[in-house]
Formats: sequence, structure tokens, C-alpha cells
Amino acid sequence: MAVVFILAFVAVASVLFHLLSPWWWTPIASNWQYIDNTIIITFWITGFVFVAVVLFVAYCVWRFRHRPGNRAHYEPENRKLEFWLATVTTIGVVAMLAPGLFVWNHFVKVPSDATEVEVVGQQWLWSFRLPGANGKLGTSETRDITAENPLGVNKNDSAGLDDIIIQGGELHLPIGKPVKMVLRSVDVLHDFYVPEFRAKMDMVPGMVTYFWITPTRTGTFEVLCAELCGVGHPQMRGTVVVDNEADYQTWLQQQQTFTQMMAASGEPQTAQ
Amino acid sequence: MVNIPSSINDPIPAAEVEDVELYHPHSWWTTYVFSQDAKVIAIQYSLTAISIGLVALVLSWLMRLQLAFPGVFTFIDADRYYQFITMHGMIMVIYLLTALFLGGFGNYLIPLMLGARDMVFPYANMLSYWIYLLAVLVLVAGFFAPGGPTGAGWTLYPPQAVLSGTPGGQDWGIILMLSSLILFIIGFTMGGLNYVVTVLQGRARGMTLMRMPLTIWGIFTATVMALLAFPALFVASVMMLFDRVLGTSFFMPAIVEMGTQLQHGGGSPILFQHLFWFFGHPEVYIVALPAFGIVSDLISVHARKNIFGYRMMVWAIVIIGALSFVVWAHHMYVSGMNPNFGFFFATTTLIIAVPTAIKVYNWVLTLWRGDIHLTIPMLFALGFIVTFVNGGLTGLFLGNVVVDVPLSDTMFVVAHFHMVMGVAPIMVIFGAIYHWYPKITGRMLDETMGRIHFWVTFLGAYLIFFPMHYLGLLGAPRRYYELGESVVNPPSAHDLNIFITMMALTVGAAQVLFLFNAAWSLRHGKDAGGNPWRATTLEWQTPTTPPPHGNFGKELPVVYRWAYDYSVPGAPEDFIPQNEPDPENRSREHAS
Amino acid sequence: MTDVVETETRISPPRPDGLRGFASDWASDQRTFKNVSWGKAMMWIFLLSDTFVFGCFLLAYMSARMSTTVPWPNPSEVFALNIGGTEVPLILIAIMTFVLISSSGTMAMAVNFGYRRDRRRTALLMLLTALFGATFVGMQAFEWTKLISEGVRPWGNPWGAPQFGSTFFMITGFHGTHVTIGVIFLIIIARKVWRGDFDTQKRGFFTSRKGHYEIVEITGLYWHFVDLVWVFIFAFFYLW
Amino acid sequence: MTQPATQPAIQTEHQEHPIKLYLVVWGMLFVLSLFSYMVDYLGLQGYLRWSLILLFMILKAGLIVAIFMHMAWERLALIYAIILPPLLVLVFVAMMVSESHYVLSSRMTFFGTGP
Ligand code: HEA
Ligand code: HEA
Ligand code: CUA
Ligand SMILES: [Cu+2]
Repeated sequence: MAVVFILAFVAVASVLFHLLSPWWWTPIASNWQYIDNTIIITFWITGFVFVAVVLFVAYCVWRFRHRPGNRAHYEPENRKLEFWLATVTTIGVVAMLAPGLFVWNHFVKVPSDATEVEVVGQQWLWSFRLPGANGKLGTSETRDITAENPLGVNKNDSAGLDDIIIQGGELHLPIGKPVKMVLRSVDVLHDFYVPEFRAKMDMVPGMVTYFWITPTRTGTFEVLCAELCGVGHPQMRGTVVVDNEADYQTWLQQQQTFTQMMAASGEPQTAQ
Repeated sequence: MVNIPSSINDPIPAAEVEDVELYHPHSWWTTYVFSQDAKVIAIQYSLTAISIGLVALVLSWLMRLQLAFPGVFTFIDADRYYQFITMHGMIMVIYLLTALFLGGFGNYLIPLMLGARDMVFPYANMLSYWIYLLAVLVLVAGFFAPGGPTGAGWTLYPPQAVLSGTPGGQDWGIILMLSSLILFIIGFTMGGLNYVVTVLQGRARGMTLMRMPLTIWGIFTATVMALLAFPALFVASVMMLFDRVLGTSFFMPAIVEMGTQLQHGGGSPILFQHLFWFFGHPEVYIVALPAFGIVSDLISVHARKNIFGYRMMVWAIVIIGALSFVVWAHHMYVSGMNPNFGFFFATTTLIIAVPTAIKVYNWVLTLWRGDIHLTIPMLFALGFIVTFVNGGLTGLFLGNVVVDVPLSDTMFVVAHFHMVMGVAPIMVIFGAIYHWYPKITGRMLDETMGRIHFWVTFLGAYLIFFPMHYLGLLGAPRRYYELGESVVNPPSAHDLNIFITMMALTVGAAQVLFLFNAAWSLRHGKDAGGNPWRATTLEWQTPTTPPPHGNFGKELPVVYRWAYDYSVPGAPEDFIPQNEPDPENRSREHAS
Repeated sequence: MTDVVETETRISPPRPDGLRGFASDWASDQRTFKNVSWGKAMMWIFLLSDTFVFGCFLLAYMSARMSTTVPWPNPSEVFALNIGGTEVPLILIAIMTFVLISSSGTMAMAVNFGYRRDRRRTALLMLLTALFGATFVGMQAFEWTKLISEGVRPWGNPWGAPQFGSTFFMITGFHGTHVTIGVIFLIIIARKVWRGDFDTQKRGFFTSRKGHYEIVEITGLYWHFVDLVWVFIFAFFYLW
Repeated sequence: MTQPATQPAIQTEHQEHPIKLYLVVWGMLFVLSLFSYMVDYLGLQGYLRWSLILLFMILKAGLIVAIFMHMAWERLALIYAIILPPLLVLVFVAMMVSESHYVLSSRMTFFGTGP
């Protein structure tokens, strides 16, 4: 009997834990409310299935436990029952998958008015690059990285000369404008992860990855690295600040461009 | 179904190798050490796997201590922490679970349950074990090599795995790890070919595939999958070894490491991830399918009822096995791969939930109107159902591509795979040991100790990993040596971590009780007799217990019915052994 | 679970062919692959596993080649030989291909004579096969030496993408290893055939089992597989 | 219930075909290899080159497997068991073609000079 009681208790206690737990996701700060909603749907469906299965097991153990003289029923299979169970499961799966794919479609299609912001990862530091006045990011190349040009921006690409470079500092984003985060790494895998934005993506050396968001709440948010990148992985933190437009412009004016940075470092050299 | 002419009429012998042809050992060495008897090899495999598994268990305590009390145990620095999680993960998945399920249970049960004298190639089978042992030794050598074992995470993602920012990356660690994996694969292939060919070609008379116990179906399918999936890991390991040792650039693009330009260029780290997961996802089912099979038999025997929907169970195993080769990139949703893959892989991943669900339903429907004996194997089977359903359902979160985006690489994933892989199959292993220990040793394990062991392990493990999901939901990333100040680490989360660690240590202590039980019962356990559970399958029908080399004495059994004739109406007993003749063909009527 | 008519008669009914046979074989007892011995079944399944190994090697090579921004050296020129003042493209590779195919031909005939218990011819054809195999490995070694002397290394080469050298050495090296193992096995089995082990039912040194002439066919399967892999390497590595 | 362990010796059907068959196949393999070599020698390019290379490759592979490895005389149970699983590799290859294109396009778009 203890078994039955404990099994039922596991089911009930799990639900209570879910409802009462103080550990829940951070308040959202981007447009990916959709993702949270999909998670909620999934919780409902899976929660229901979990409780149903465990309670059913508990019931069976109670009702059909061995007593002297008992004999099990002989029933090899029941096609009809299995067919219905499979159908119901399929419906459950579709109910989770359909919204999921719908949102994913949204997630991978960057709106055309999004501004690009480049995030560069290296052991164990975040850097950022914003497009300058021309609104375009120049090309880059890991081979061009030197002490003076730590992000390897291509000096021969005129589009990159006015890019704004933030080495190891804070990134600011304007509220309400879609941004495409263009992600690049110069050494190993990293992952640009701001819990409040929900979105995250690995940064892979040798290629460029992306995701997009629209910040919906001003504030200061912590950037975590979510892909193991060596011993410094847990220390690889950064800061993203979501500003209103005015604050953002003020901040933007204070940043240095690629050209200014190269000039400051003395001898302007050309790419090898 | 078509009426098939019986191949029982074929003038094909029951076994290609007759008993006289078996290599019967003559010395102590060839009986206990270099034995070619599958049962001895099975025990060697199991003891080695459990020993190395205990090392991994101890590592998990150390990791938990660090996570609960950062900074208190100063000998666990960041380097060590990463070495510990890497070795913990790799040992648990490959050297414990894969080896124990296939090398251990596979070797013991396949010949016995199929009515064969031995594996088809006993010599290769023996080599398989010794190469496995060598692989384990090479792996353990990492702990003593300069620089220690690799700390790249069990996924060994390059470029990080071979660079100096990772412990063992520029030392011996990664080299030993890759060599050990390559050895493991070679050794496994020798054993795996044996298991597959024995199942396909070495069965007893009357033993059709559709009369095999589900245990064999699970182990067989898992072995086939392993033979097809391990090649990808083999290739990935060889290529990474070349990147590290010869300086090739398979996985290495242009890299500036800590301000120095490396000599690599043009490679693609994503390629490694594809190769790894083309192996890795089948691998997780390789450790799940044997558990599925064994638990089906445990439930059926101890509920005295045939497994519900046997045919569907077999097909579900086969379909899960095949589908698991086309879902691998669900581990890479946020890896930066072609985003359009998300649609394909999310769909295939969730489709797998349907055959898996059928299996779950059939387990619980077997309980329905059964005659449930709450023996210890049954308790573990119930524990398996609860934890597997829980872990499987959280898999659906991760499989649904957008939901995975916030959850990937957080403790939610860690909680998912521990529940579904670190707890559920472990439950089955324990259940199976309680179930077959009497056959292996002739004695029963102690019941009271068994119950304590079950309750502490089941409830303790649930309490470790159920709350852990919520840390992940909160946003806590995995593989963090310490989280420190962060929105995702409020004081309450820290308290939860302490609680989890306490539970982990408790569960660990319970395993000591189990080991004591296993040793103690060897001498003092109740005498078991040949068939203590009154089960139908052939391993319980051997003339002597434990079975001798050659398993069945002079004459091999002939099989007349499926493995699940429990509580057949009208039968005198509530079970009919598979080798009991069936003059009226009743079994067929009921079962097909 | 199956509709097996379990009579103890000793007369074997003819087995159905085609898809019906497929179903009845899989539904039967004892052995799924009728008429296939354990050894042969094992070799086939091993080859299946090995197919995945070479499949993964080749697809890794394909990915490297298709995603690099650097030009890939033209194999047609790299593997050309200067014969009598003219550069003949790929000529050595073509000869190697013919050598390997010839070895497959002799192997197939060895299997045939093995079943006819023609010890002499079997052993000689197997040795001839081994000789072709050794020639192939020798030419491979020549090819490697030539490339190395021209500056090709696993980590780089004078003409372009460094993955050219690494995949070349890895794939041909792996294939070459297979050929070498095959040659060794051929020699061992040829010796056994020559000695007549399979007629005198001599037991194996390691396994203590009696051998059959079928081992010739099993070795043959392996050998043909090695040839088969070369067909793919030839098409994808050299002709691409 | 049980049966004696002494059984008639194993009877497998041996592959006995006229030697001529092997010589013919050998010849065909020679010719096909020559053809694929000529594709390169004549410097054919584009789709023509690829379809020819693949065609000759598949023909050669088919001949080796079917005749030399005796697959043509095996029963369907074995044939399917060996031929079907490699399809999984083909799925993998197809995915990697797409992935490689994606990686290349990302490199072309964002990276400037050199390797
Ligand atoms: C035994 C091992 C095992 C098993 C069986 C599973 C089963 C599943 N896993 Fe899990 N998984 C792992 C081991 C396993 N996993 C490991 C080790 C990792 C991490 C590796 C690493 O990164 O280190 C991982 C990671 C992992 C990820 C990647 C997460 C990430 O890194 O971001 C994903 C994503 O799709 C996933 C999905 C699934 C799914 C959908 C299943 C499904 O098969 C589950 C199916 C089961 C059920 C669904 C429950 C039963 C069904 C019912 C009761 C019916 C009712 C259902 C409905 C109404 C829908 N798993
Ligand atoms: C089967 C696999 C398995 C098992 C059993 C376990 C068991 C445990 N694991 Fe492990 N774990 C992994 C597989 C497994 N783990 C993997 C693959 C990773 C990922 C590594 C990486 O990120 O690279 C990981 C990572 C991992 C982490 C994450 C580290 C991080 O990301 O920072 C943590 C943290 O708490 C953890 C804890 C534990 C604990 C407390 C236990 C246990 O203590 C749970 C309770 C114990 C039991 C249920 C008993 C188990 C008994 C035995 C293991 C062996 C003895 C067998 C016999 C006697 C028959 N594990
Ligand atoms: Cu950067 Cu982890
Ligand atoms: Cu998976």
C-alpha cells in the first residue's frame, strides 16, 4: 500500500511543486513572448500526461496487487485501444509542434528593417561592433586580427571604416527596434545568451551565425556564455543595456569608430 | 499473415557448433580469466563497467559539492571541475551503460534466452572484453597523465577540446580520451557482431524472432544501432586526433587563441557536431532500448501477465531505432547550423514520441488486470516508468525547436537527460540485477536491504533531478563551475542546489548498501532454485543453476510458444515455459 | 506468435522466393538468413558497419571541400605523371584502379575453385590476389612519396585548401590499411588452403574451431568490399 | 521437448558458377573504369561529367556487389538487410550538402580576405 500512496504522492507533489516553486523564468525583455507561450502549452499537455500515467499506475498497483487466489487476465493485445491511444498521442504532439514550428518560422526570418549588431566572442570576453553612418557592417577576417585590430575588421572594405567598435564594454540597444545579432567567434565556440531575451545562439569560429530580437523593456541585462569554452566559461559575462532612443543616441555618440581606433593606435597598417 | 511453411522442417542443425565443438576450458586461467564462455565474459564486462561507473558516481558527488558549496572544497578548481564533468558524463554513457547493457546483459542473456550454446564467435567475444578493458585503462590513465584528463565536456566539441584554454587540450588528456574511444569502438564491434549474428543465426528450434523475449529485441536493436552509429564517432575521433597531433584542420578554422594566430584554417567545427550527434543521438537510444526491453520482461513476469501488445512493442523498438538516425540535429538547434534544419528535425524528433508513447501505454496496460507481485524488480520497474515518463516528456520541450532555444545548455537539459538516462535505465539495471542475480549465483538478494535501496534510490534520484528542471527554467546555464552573482542564481536557487547535493550524497550512500547486499548474498542469500520467479523464458529452464558452459547440457531446448504465456486460461500453472510442447497450438491462437 | 506448422517431418518444403520468401525467412526460427553461415553473416554485417565508417569519412571530405573558400587543388593535375615528356592526368590512379579490379577478379575465381576443392588453384589465385593487393599498396606508397616530395602535408599544400592533403592522406591511408590487412589475411588463408587444413578438419590455432572452404568466400567478401570502397574513392576524390 | 545435439552437418548452397562469368564481369569492370577515366581525360565538365561519373560508379559498384560478392544469388532477407541501412548515410550526406552550402554562403558574406 505504501507503494500506491507514494506513487500518487509523487504525481501530486510534482504538480504542487510546479505551482508553488519560486523558481520561474526571468521577466521577459524581448518580443519572444511567443516562446514563453509555447512553453506554457507544452507544460499543460505534458503535465496532464504525466499525472494521468502515474495515477493510472498507482491505481493499477492498488487494484490488481497480488492477493492469494488472484489470477491475471489473459489479453495479448487490443488493436482498437492501441489505435486510439496512438491517435490521441499524435494529436497531443501536433498541438505542441504546430505552434512551435510557426514561431520558429518567425524566429529564423529576420525583419528587413532590423539593424545589424555584431557580437564577437573570444576567450573569455565579449566585444561588439555596430554599423556606422552607412548602416552597414564591413567584412572581417580572423587572420587580420592584431593587437591594434582586435576584431579583425577588414581595412580594405570601406563599409567597415565607420563601424563602431566596443571592446569588452557594454552593449546598448534601443528599445522597440528589431536588431539582428550577428555572432562571430575568433577562437572557440561561445554562446550569446541573455536570459531575459529568451533567444540564444552559438558563436562558431569560421562562420557567422545570427538571431534577432526586438527589445521591449529598458534596463540592464547580464550576458552569459552558454557554450562550454574552456576554464573561463563561467566568468565570461557581459552587459547589455536597453535604452530609450535619446539615451541610446547619447551613448552612441561617445563610442569610437574603427578609423578612430586605428588612428589612436598609431601606425595605420594595411591588411597583409 | 501468410501461412509460412515451417523451417522446423529444414535439415539445418539447431546450432552450427555442437557442444563438443565448444572450447571447454581446462585450466583456471581459461575458466575464469581468458574464458570464452559468454556468461563469464558477461560477468567480466559487468564488474568492469560497474567499477568504472562507481568512479563516475564519486565524481558526481565532487561536482555536486562544488555546485552547492562553491569555494569550500578548494581542491576542486575550475580545471578539475571540468575534468570531472567530462569523465563523469563519458564514463556513465559509454563505459558504464553501453558496456553494461550490451556487453554485460547482452552476453549473459542472448545465448540463454535464445536457447543457444554460446555466442557464435566466442574467441572474438573474449577479445571484445579485453579490448574494452584496455579502453577503460587508457581512459583512467588520463587521471594520472600530465595535465590530467580532458575537460572538454563529454561532447568534446572542437576547437575548444584541443586548445590550451581547456584542461588536457594541449596535454595528454584529449589524446587519451580519443584513443580510448577508438579502442572501445573496435572492441565493441567484435562483441556487437557476435550479438547480432547470434540473434539472427543462432536461435533454437522453434525460436522465431516474434517469439523472442523483448529483452532480446531491445538488446538486438540497440546493438545494430551501435554498429551503425559508432562509425561516426570513430571517424570524428580519428579526425580530431589528427587535428590535435598532426596539425590538420578538419574541424579547425582560422583561430586567434589568446592573441596568437594558430596554424589552422578552413575547417568547420559544425562538422564535428554533426558527426558526434549522428552517433550521439542513436547512442542515447542504445542505452534506452535495452532498458525498454528488460523492463517489459520484468513487468510481465512480476505482474504474471503477458506483455500487452507484444507485436506493437517489437515494432515500436524497431521504429524508434530507425528514426533515431534522423533526429540527431535536435542537439544542435542553437549551434548555428542551417536554421531551416529546425523544421525537419523538430518534426522527426516529436514523431519519435509516438512509438515511445505506445511503449509506455503498453507497460501500464500490462499492469491493468494483472496479478502484481510487488517484488523488488517490480518496484524498480515502476520507478522506471515514473522517471522515464517524466524525463521523456521534458524531452518534448527540448525537441520542439523554439522551446529549446531558451532551455538549451541550461540545467533543464541536464535534468532531462539525467531523469531519462541517468535514472530510468539505472532503475532497470538494478531491477535486472535483482531479477537475474538468482540465475547467475543461485541465491536471492536480500529483500529488506533491497527495499531500502529501492526507496532511497528512487525517491532520492527524483528529488535530485525534478527540482533541477526549475533551475534551468530560471535560466541557469549548465557546465558552470560557479554561477556567482546573477539574476539566474538568486539565494533561493542556491539553497535548492544545497538540497540537491544532499540528496545526491544520500542516494550515493544507498549504493553502498546495494554493493554490500550483492557481496553478502553471494554467501548468505536464500537458495534460489532454478526458477524462483516462475518465469517462462529459456534461461530459467536450464538443467543446472548457474548454467554450465554450453548452457543446456546435452540437448538444446526446442521452443513451442512465445515468451509470455502467463496466466493462460485453463493452464494448471500461471506460467508455461517456452519449451513446453503445445499440442493444440493454443499459444498461437491467443497470441497472433 | 507465428503461424508455424510444427511437424517433425524431415522433408524440407521448397522455400518461397521473392517477397514471400523475405517474409517467411524473417518469420522463421533458427536462422534469418537461410543458407548463410555464421561467418558469412558476420562478415556481411561487419561490412555494413564499415560502410558507415567510409561513408562518414567521405562525407566529412565532401563537407570540407564544399564549404572551403579556398580553391581546391585540381586532382587531375596533382595526380598527373610525366610520361615521355607529356603530363598524363591521373594515370597512376587509373593503373591502381585496374590492379585492384584485377585482384577482385582473381579473388572471385579463387572462391569458385575453393568450392570445387581445387586446393592448388585456390591457393595460387589467392596468392595472386595478395600480390595485386601488395602492388596496389606499393603504388599507393609511391603516390604518397611523390606528393610529399611536392610539398603536400596533412596540414597544408602548395596549391590551396589544407584539407586537400589531410583528407587525401586520411582516406587513402585508411583504405590502404584495409588493403594491407586483406593481404595479410589472404596469405594466411592461402597457406591453410595449400596445407589442406579444410580437408583434414584441422582446428584453428586461436579459436580451436574447424575451418571450411567457406572462409575463402568470406575473405573474398572483405576483399571485394575493399575494391568497392575504391570505386567510390576514385569517383569522389580523384574525378570530382 | 528437447532434441539430440547431433545434427546433420551444415548444408549451405555453394556459389558455383562458371569461371567465364567472372571473366566477363572482370572485363566489364575494366571497360567501365576506362570510361570513367576517359571522363576526366577528355575534360568533360558540369552536369555531364557528374552524371557520367556517378553512372559508371554505380554500375561498377553494382557489378562488384551483385556478382563478385554473390549478392545476386542471396535471398531477399539478406539483400534488404544489407542494402537498406546505408540509406541512412545518404540522408546524412544530403543534410551535409545543404549544411556545407550554408556554411560557405556565411563565409562568403561576412569574411573578407584569404582563408
Ligand atoms: C536514454 C537517453 C535519452 C532518451 C531516451 C531521450 C529521449 C528524448 N530526448 Fe533527450 N537527451 C539525452 C538522453 C536521452 N533523451 C541526453 C544524454 C541529452 C544531452 C546530451 C548533452 O548535451 O550532453 C539529451 C538532450 C536532448 C535534446 C537537446 C537539448 C539541448 O541540448 O538543447 C533534445 C532536443 O530535442 C532531446 C529530446 C528528446 C526527446 C524528444 C526524447 C524522446 O525520445 C522522449 C519520448 C518519450 C516520451 C514523450 C514520454 C512517454 C510518452 C507518453 C507518456 C505519451 C504522451 C505524450 C504525448 C501526449 C506527446 N534530448
Ligand atoms: C547514465 C548517465 C549518468 C548518470 C547515472 C549520472 C548520475 C549523476 N549525475 Fe550526471 N551527467 C551525465 C550522465 C549521468 N550522470 C552526463 C552525460 C553529463 C554531462 C556531462 C557534460 O556536460 O559534459 C552529466 C553531468 C552532470 C551534472 C552537470 C554538471 C554541469 O553541467 O555543470 C551534474 C550536476 O549536478 C550531474 C550530477 C549527477 C548526479 C548527482 C548523479 C548521481 O549521483 C545520481 C544518483 C545516483 C544513482 C541514480 C545511482 C547510480 C549508480 C551508478 C552510477 C553506478 C553503479 C552501478 C551499479 C552498482 C550497478 N551530472
Ligand atoms: Cu564563452 Cu563559454
Ligand atoms: Cu537526442
